[in-house]
Amino acid sequence: MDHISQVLWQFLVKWLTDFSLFPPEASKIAPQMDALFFFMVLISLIGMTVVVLLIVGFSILYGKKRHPVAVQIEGSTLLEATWTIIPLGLFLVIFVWGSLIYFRVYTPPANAMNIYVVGKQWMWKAEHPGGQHEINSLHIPIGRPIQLTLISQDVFHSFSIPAFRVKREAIPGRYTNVWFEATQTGTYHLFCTQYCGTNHSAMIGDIVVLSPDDYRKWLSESTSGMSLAQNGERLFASLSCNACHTGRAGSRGPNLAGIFGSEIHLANGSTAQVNEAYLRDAILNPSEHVAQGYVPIMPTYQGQVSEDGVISLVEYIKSLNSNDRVEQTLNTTTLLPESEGKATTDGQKPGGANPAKQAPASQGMVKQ
Amino acid sequence: MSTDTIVRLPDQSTARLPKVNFITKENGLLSWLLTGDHKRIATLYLISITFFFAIGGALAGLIRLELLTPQSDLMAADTYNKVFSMHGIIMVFLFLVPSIPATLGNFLMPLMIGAKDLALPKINLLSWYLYVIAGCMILYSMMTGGVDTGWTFTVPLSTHYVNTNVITTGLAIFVAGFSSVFTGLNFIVTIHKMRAPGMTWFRLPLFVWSNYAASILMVLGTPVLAITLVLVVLERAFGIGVFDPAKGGDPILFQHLFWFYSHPAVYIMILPGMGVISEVISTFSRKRVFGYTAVAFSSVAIAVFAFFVWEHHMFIMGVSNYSTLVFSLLTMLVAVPSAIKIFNWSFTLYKGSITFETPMLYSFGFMGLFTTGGLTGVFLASTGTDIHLTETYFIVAHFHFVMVGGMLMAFLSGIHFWWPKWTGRMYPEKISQLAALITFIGFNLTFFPQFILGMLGMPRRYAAYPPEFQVLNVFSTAGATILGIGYLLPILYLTWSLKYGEIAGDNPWQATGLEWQIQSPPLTENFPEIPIVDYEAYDYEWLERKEKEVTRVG
Amino acid sequence: MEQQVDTTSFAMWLFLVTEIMFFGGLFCSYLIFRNWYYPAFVAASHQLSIKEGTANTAVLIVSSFTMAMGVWCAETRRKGALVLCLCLTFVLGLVFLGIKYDEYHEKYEKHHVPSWHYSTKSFTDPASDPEVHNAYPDDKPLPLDMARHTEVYFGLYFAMTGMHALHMIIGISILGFMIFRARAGAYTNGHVTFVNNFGLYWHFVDIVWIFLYPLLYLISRHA
Amino acid sequence: MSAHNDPHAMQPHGGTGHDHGPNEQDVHDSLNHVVSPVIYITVAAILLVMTAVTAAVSFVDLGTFNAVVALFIACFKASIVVLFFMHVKYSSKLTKLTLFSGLFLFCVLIALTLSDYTTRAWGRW
Repeated sequence: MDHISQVLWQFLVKWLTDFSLFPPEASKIAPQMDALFFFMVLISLIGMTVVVLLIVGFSILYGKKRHPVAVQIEGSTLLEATWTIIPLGLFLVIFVWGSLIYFRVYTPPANAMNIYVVGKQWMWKAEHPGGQHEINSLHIPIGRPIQLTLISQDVFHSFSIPAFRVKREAIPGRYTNVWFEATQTGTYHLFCTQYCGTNHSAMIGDIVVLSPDDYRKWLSESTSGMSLAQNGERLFASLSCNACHTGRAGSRGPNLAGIFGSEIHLANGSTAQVNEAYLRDAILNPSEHVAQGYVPIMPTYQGQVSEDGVISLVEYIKSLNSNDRVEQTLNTTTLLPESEGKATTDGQKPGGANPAKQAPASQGMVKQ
Repeated sequence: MSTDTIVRLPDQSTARLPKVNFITKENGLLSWLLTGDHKRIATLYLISITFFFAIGGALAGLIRLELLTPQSDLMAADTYNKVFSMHGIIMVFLFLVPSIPATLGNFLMPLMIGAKDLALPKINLLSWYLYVIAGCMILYSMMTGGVDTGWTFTVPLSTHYVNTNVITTGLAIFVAGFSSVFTGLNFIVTIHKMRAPGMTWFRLPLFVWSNYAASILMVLGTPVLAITLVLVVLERAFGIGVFDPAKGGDPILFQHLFWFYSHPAVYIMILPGMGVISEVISTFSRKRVFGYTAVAFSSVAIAVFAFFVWEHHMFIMGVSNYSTLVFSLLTMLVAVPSAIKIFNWSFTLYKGSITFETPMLYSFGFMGLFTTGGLTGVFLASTGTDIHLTETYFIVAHFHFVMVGGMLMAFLSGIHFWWPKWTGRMYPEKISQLAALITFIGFNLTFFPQFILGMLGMPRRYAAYPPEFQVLNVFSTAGATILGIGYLLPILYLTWSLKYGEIAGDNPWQATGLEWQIQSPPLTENFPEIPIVDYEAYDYEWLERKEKEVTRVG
Repeated sequence: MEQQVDTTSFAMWLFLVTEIMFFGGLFCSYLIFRNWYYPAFVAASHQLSIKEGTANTAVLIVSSFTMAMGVWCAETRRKGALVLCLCLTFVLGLVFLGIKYDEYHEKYEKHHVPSWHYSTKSFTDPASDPEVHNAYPDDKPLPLDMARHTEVYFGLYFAMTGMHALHMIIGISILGFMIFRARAGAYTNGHVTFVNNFGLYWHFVDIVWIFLYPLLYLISRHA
Repeated sequence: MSAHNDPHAMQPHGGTGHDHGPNEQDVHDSLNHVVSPVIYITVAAILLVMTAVTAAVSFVDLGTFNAVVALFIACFKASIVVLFFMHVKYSSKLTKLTLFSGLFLFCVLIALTLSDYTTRAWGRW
């Protein structure tokens, strides 16, 4: 008996100390989503109450003892119409409300800071523009819109942050996006919610929301020495991309300066918005994305560049905001990659080590 | 007999089971295995489905036991994955889809419409054999290493990243799909072609209507699942590249094709259950179903709309934002016919003369749980909240409320309701009422905490979870234990009643359906002569007149 | 008064509706990839022999005709003619499969079977494939990324024609069984249901091919 | 889906009389309309001609209309096979409705799947 009561006692203590009924609301979207959630809870409670009242009430009123002979009733068009139209109306309200939130969650604002997340069996790898990498955790500043660009290297994964009420699948072969703006510092759960194989339940991590100062500190402490764009620049040169994309008139490949965020005309007559997904696709399947006036001579880099490499290339192309920048790449290709001093970008963003300086450049591009 | 029951049994001292009935007509195993009689095939189905339900239920027990603690200590993660995959596959394809249509539907369809058998008895038997073959293949794959893809077979996980028995299981489901197609096809033909004279469409019992609607879904939806699984098997075995992103294929296409069937499939599961509820509620409140035509057409409306909503399983998978608008809206629309049904059943009680036998208790359970399940479905149909709630325990709780709370309650309700017709003997009333109560309590304790877990963000299919979720999981496991008892009881006392149950007589419930106007258990040919139907469905006054005539003549 | 549709023929129609949906999934996939990878689909379809494809279409149409005649013979109780029609259908079915085998074999030899040492050489370097290159001299070499997508085309080609061929094989097996029964006079005594229903199945398989032929073989043949 | 639209089946005595047990009825189940071989020959001839036409047209450059024409001819061929070889022209409304429901759902599958693919903002479409 003693033994059992001890177990029970432990359980009770645990229950009281480590028990939650509602997740924290730690992002801007969370209260909005919870408002709809509680609206639906309210509707459900009312609906349930009505149904239960009807069943219980009729059961008491018309039990066989009290009401021995049933009265046959065919139906009532008015009642039928009532319980068709009222639920329909409520559902339509919920539909509109829900869709507004959905579009908000999946339409990142232009000034969002972009972080890449690569999912693979069974870990999450986050790549910050400044070159910081982290596994199964994500450090973000409070009060700034963060856009995640997700991709998977193998199977479907799903990046879920319950405290932020956001979730997006990372699927192989294509970028997906989600954004959020944290409103409370702290550490929150990160889950993979799409079943992805044996260690699915180990594909979890922490979302660490930091104050701006702490975030700056974290950025400088965890730098890998090279920003994504710098990494991409090396790759750009080593893959000889700059042999064609010279940025000069008459070159074999289109000029990449300022291309990000613009709308370009393709050889097949369509137009395309240049975003991360487009750039990724154009690197891996170039023949489907030939710019107008160019011939499809670009080889595919599928199988030659890893997803991390593609991300670096995309970040590099994003950072190209002027022709000077392209020319510089050409001149420095033979140099060692650690030529950080050449970065001409403006250091809008306060503090941080050199690599982090690339990030503001890319944001400037997004605004265009 | 007290006044609070409608049960009217023959005098037990003199009553005997009819000497000649479909069970005693022929003897020997072969006479069962080669039978064309829909009632015998239904019995075969009932036995095999109960068998697979027991296996699926045992696996569910293992899942709940594993989740008692946050660590994956009872099983390793890969074992856990195999267990929940098998639980899903067995429960969905071998229990929920065939459960009511293949057992109660098979048994009752010809009886209710006044026919001697289904239109295609041999196809009916073939469909059972296909079911058994599929079941054996699944058991085989389970015993030779199992499969760990989940019942959804998500590509590219199932095609490239697991090394378990995906092909065997996929083909097994393909075969089970054919079994389901043949059952549905048989029902549609039977309902169109075999109705007794005078049995017009609007005199059909609502059970027939809802099975008709479910059959349409089976016939039109299942082949898409079949081709999807064929493509998965081809992808896995030969690498044809259609679903392989590395070759330019599209894994999202798999999701489209898979859910094109698998969403309507949930209506295949629930519609026949709704039919049972209509019959039971009407009988135990001695009243015609309120708004018969509305209930009948809402079944058909569900069947039609069921095909327009599948993308709501993919809202967070990177599908076009604009198409989610279409699918979310259509999903809202499909919720309306279900709401209509619930209110119509509630109002059937109005001014009725209600008694509370076991089938009625299960039906009340169905209405409560299905309403909860249905309303939480709206949380998931609304795209905004779907983002947070999908792929968590919220969705697990939602579909268990609909499938287990709804369908399984309806199945048990139906089994109890037609048990006297099927076997000629009554089940023990008191203990079965207790079992209904236990099931209801156990069910709520098991699955209600999972809504909260889902809102907290606990992902589904996790062998291990963060410790703050433990309390609710302990509740859930405790509930599952009670639920297990709730399911074990009927199996025991129904088996007991086969020998010791009271003799039921032709019509213990004083019900109006054609099936109640013949002996129980019925003759092999059902009706000694083809009945001529001259009364509306659920016409209790007709029944009284008829009984008066009988007593007068007698 | 309208003739009552016979029960089993209604069941057969329902079964054919399931078949529509079965192939529907394949056609849906085809449509999506054709729009994504149109150049790959054009180049890959040039690899198919239009002669063999057209011949097969003709063979199937004639076999459908002989099957229809078979149903007529059964209805008008002409036993000898029925057996003849069934045998002709049987043979034409085998001819179709024979031609199909030849096509498959060619794909195998050219390494155009997905995953089985799949080679994109014919597309990246058309001159290496003189036979097709001479027929379509204007075909430009595909860039490697697009050439790789031809594997999806051939994946679909094998899935679609393979499923169709499977239906043919099942049909031919049933035909063989029917020829035996017909010789014993089983269908010329008024019991035409089986022949009639089999006819529906056979025509359905023919219709599937009627769509497969333009979709797979006739993508932009003009060079 | 088809039930309430089918006036024939709704007749009070629809599906009555002799149709209990398909075996009894086989003896007189031959179709009402025995289509004459002349029609079969005509249809087969049209089918063969259309096959030649569709093959020939594919060698003419019509731009996107190549696909349209090819599919139109295929639909035409399929229609006459269905109408004459499969006797749908002479069949009951129930058969027509069954066929129609299958085709309708096929269109739903295509149309709603494409509603995703055509509106994805990924550039390919």
